[in-house]
Amino acid sequence: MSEELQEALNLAGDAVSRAADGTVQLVGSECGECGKNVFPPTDVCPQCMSENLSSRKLSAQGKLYSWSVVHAAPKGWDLPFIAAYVDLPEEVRVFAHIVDADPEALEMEMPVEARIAVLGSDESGTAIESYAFTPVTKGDS
Amino acid sequence: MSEELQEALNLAGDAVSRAADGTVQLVGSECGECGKNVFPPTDVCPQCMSENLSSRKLSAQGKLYSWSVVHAAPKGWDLPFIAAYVDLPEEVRVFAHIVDADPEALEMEMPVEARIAVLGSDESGTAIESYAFTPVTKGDS
Amino acid sequence: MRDVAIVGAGMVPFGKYQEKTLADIAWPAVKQAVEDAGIKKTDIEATYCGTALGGMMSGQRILKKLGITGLPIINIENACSSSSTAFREAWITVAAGVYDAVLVIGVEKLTKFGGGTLPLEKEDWEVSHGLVMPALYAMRARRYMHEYGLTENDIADVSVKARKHGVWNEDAQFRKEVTREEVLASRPVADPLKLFHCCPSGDGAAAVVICSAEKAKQYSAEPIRVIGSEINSGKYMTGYRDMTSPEITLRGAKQLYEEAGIGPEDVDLAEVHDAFAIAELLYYEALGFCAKGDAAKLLADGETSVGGKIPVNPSGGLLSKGHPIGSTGVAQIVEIVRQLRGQCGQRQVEGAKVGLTHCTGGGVSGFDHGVCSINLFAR
Amino acid sequence: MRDVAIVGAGMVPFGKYQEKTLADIAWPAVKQAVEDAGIKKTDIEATYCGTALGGMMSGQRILKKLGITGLPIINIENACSSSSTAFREAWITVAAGVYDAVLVIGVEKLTKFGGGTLPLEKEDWEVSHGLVMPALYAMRARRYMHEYGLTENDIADVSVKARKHGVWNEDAQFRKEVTREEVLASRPVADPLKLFHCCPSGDGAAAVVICSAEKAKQYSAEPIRVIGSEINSGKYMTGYRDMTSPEITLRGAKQLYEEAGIGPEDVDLAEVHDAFAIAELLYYEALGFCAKGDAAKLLADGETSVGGKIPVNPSGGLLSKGHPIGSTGVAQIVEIVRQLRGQCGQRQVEGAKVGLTHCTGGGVSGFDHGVCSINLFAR
Ligand SMILES: [Zn+2]
Ligand SMILES: [Zn+2]
Repeated sequence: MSEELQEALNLAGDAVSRAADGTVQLVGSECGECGKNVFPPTDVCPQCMSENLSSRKLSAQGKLYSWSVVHAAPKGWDLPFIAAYVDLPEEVRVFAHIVDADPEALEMEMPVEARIAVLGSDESGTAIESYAFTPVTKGDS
Repeated sequence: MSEELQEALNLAGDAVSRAADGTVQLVGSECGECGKNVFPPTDVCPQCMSENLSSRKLSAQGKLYSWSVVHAAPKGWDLPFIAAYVDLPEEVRVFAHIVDADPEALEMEMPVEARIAVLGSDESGTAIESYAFTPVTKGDS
Repeated sequence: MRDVAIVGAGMVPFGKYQEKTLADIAWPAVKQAVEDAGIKKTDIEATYCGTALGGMMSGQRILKKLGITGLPIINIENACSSSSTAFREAWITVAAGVYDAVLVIGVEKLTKFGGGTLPLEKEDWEVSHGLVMPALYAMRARRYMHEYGLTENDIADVSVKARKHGVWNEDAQFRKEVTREEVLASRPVADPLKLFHCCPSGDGAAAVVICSAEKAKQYSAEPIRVIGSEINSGKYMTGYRDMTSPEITLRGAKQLYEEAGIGPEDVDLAEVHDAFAIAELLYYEALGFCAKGDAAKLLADGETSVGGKIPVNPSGGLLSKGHPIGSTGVAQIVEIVRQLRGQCGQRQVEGAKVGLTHCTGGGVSGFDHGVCSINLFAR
Repeated sequence: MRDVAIVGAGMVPFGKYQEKTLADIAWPAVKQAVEDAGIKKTDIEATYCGTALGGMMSGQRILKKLGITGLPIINIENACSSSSTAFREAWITVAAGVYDAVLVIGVEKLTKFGGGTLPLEKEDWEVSHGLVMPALYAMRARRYMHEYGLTENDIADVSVKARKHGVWNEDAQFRKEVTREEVLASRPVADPLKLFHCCPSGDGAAAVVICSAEKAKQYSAEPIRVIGSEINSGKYMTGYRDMTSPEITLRGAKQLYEEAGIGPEDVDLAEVHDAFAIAELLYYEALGFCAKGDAAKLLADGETSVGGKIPVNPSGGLLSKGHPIGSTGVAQIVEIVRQLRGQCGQRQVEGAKVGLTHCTGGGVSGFDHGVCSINLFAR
């Protein structure tokens, strides 16, 4: 089918990495001078202004800080969607969609795991995908 | 033909008046307090801040202050067009297109006369019209 | 720095004026402020015009209508705090003795975008991933509910109070009361926030004339003194942060109270940035009107209603008066001026001597807010 | 008012950076200015960011990249004079003693509009009837040609000089000379103006750090003093006016020279707003570098080229350096700072002691220009 052949638009660019085993990790920057971690990747450190930064893969799992089921948003997003902030162990908080989840079953601080998901589509119908998180099911964690 | 039936989009709104004999006059505002004339029409006087303004028909003829043949403009305008400033006797200077004129034959201070002209078309192909001026030919003035 | 006072105030009713230009929406507010001040237009030495999305040189386009030109006209953008920032900049110039009399305008025409949520900056990472302002406030609300036991009823009651106040304000966009049940039954926007938890989109303008306190008496019988003016940007934080605690408002309020030499207990009324109902509760605490976690109780006890200890948003606030974003900061100041003069009829806060305005805005990833401005006024 | 000095300056080469965000275009300029000043970022007390079309809270979006946040960030819009206005506002705060050290940014990303003439405000009457900036300048040119006998060759020679200077400026968008014949043979834009008479569209950023003259020495070995700073809006004129005479520049220059206590004869070099070639000629006269009608002769005699009596736009000017509109005002100041420090290599104006910047902009019906800002600097 043509839909499968059509490549999705990736919103995250080089801010996400997908391993051969399917593991998805967000990619940020780590400052070579002061050690600060930043997401998304940047060319300059917001702590010490150094440009000595390297790519840094972040943990695939984090904890849910808060969320909202969003019913109104600009065109293109699949509605409703779950917007959330996820805290990664590297002292980084990430805004992300929560996918494959029952909103009623979400809990504060629950473990969530990164994956790639389709979040909407552009005007020409091309799928828009990016990183997202999903609750870790028992046995996974 | 459908093109004739389609009504043109009038940019000038109530800033232009067309008499039964075809005479076109620009319409401005005259301040009932201080007598100032303003074009286009306004609800408040820029001289004395009075809101006691009335509609004021301006002279159909004016003098050409300067002009330029414009070759680059946002979509919608028929290119090239002649942009100009025209001085009306009521102490009002008006920006307008000059139509039905050979650019080479234009002269500073030459008399020009108001008319309605099609200046371009919108995205759906509807004609855009407004006031414009044209050189007064000998015998007219 | 010299003492500064407000000598004239004006605004147009907030609403939808799609068929009018920005300049035509705004000039009546400016004329009203200038006439209220009784100042000659040639005595105005500079103008600061706040607008977020009004387009290039909004101030010039407005002021040419009234012929107030040939003076410095400075256009200021700071999202929802655009005109409160403009006020702060104007205040600096008068306090510092650069000018004696300055005009401040707030203006916005949101109907030009044709409705829906406010257009945010697409280059922002979170916006590019779907963050909208209601969702941001909704996540604050959910976390606050989790940590402090706030209920959906509590949040709805903010809207109920706002609408009640708005009924009494001729300049408000909404002038009809709503019940808690109606709020909770309104269309979901970003769970737990419903439509009636969100300020409406619209157009509007407001203006004030300020001058040195020394010269104020020559223009106005009742000049309102500016006893403190503060502005800040948020601190960029890439890591964990407490989203139940608006750091920029907390920091700004602390700084302002110190500068003005008064405390929250001295404030008689406040206009705060209730763009979404949950926000007003967070700001009760951040501005020191109650302790952390006690906001819902303060509201339930009626203390923030007109007639209470510290009426908040007697104008109806953003929820009821409306929020044409660049106009809001100055419109808040107009309300405080009218309250301190005792001109507010049914919504009058009796005996009000000190008023506060609080305006904060902007969705930029990593900031609590991009900007916050707080002012204190006294009669 | 206290004396104020510039202690740090930075800019990025102007050009096309469509793939970069506004913040990523700008932060290197800011970092360069901060490092040039040798100031700790925590010593910066406020930031004024000028942009015309950068979008909401551009300053916050830029400064979070460098972690310069939690301070007042004021975004200023004034069309082509956005960042020169930002500079003026920053100068007021330091001169008045409100702050000791302030950062000023100018930034613009015009490539986001995909080329063509600059998007003007559609609510403006003349714009709604098809006025574009090249046509406005073209009409000034034609009238000036009529009244003073200026020729098309004279106008072309402005571009030739600008391109010659630009070759020597690593930050310029155009670094290739053109001949008079090439200018005249370039594509017609708005008769008599051709493509090479018009500044290019593009992106860019520039920044300076200013502080009180008293504190300047602790940051910079060569602080550049601000000896005058002036801003004005145009006078709204609905009737006849002399379009060969830029009233706002004339009025502003007169006022500034008086305030600074010097005259045009004391100025060693100037960066003026040559958005279109004809403009530079009008400004020679308005700024007092020659008498009315003598601009073409001043240019032809080489007096406004590097090596002449009063070099104008040694940077290449808007015509060659580029004109990302909100960046221009601060970029002009960066050039003057570098010239007064003697850092300009082949384009260095030898022995320069006093420099002037002039930035004016905006197409609003009835104004010569919406805004104009002029500054004087000295070493
Ligand atoms: Zn670092
Ligand atoms: Zn009048």
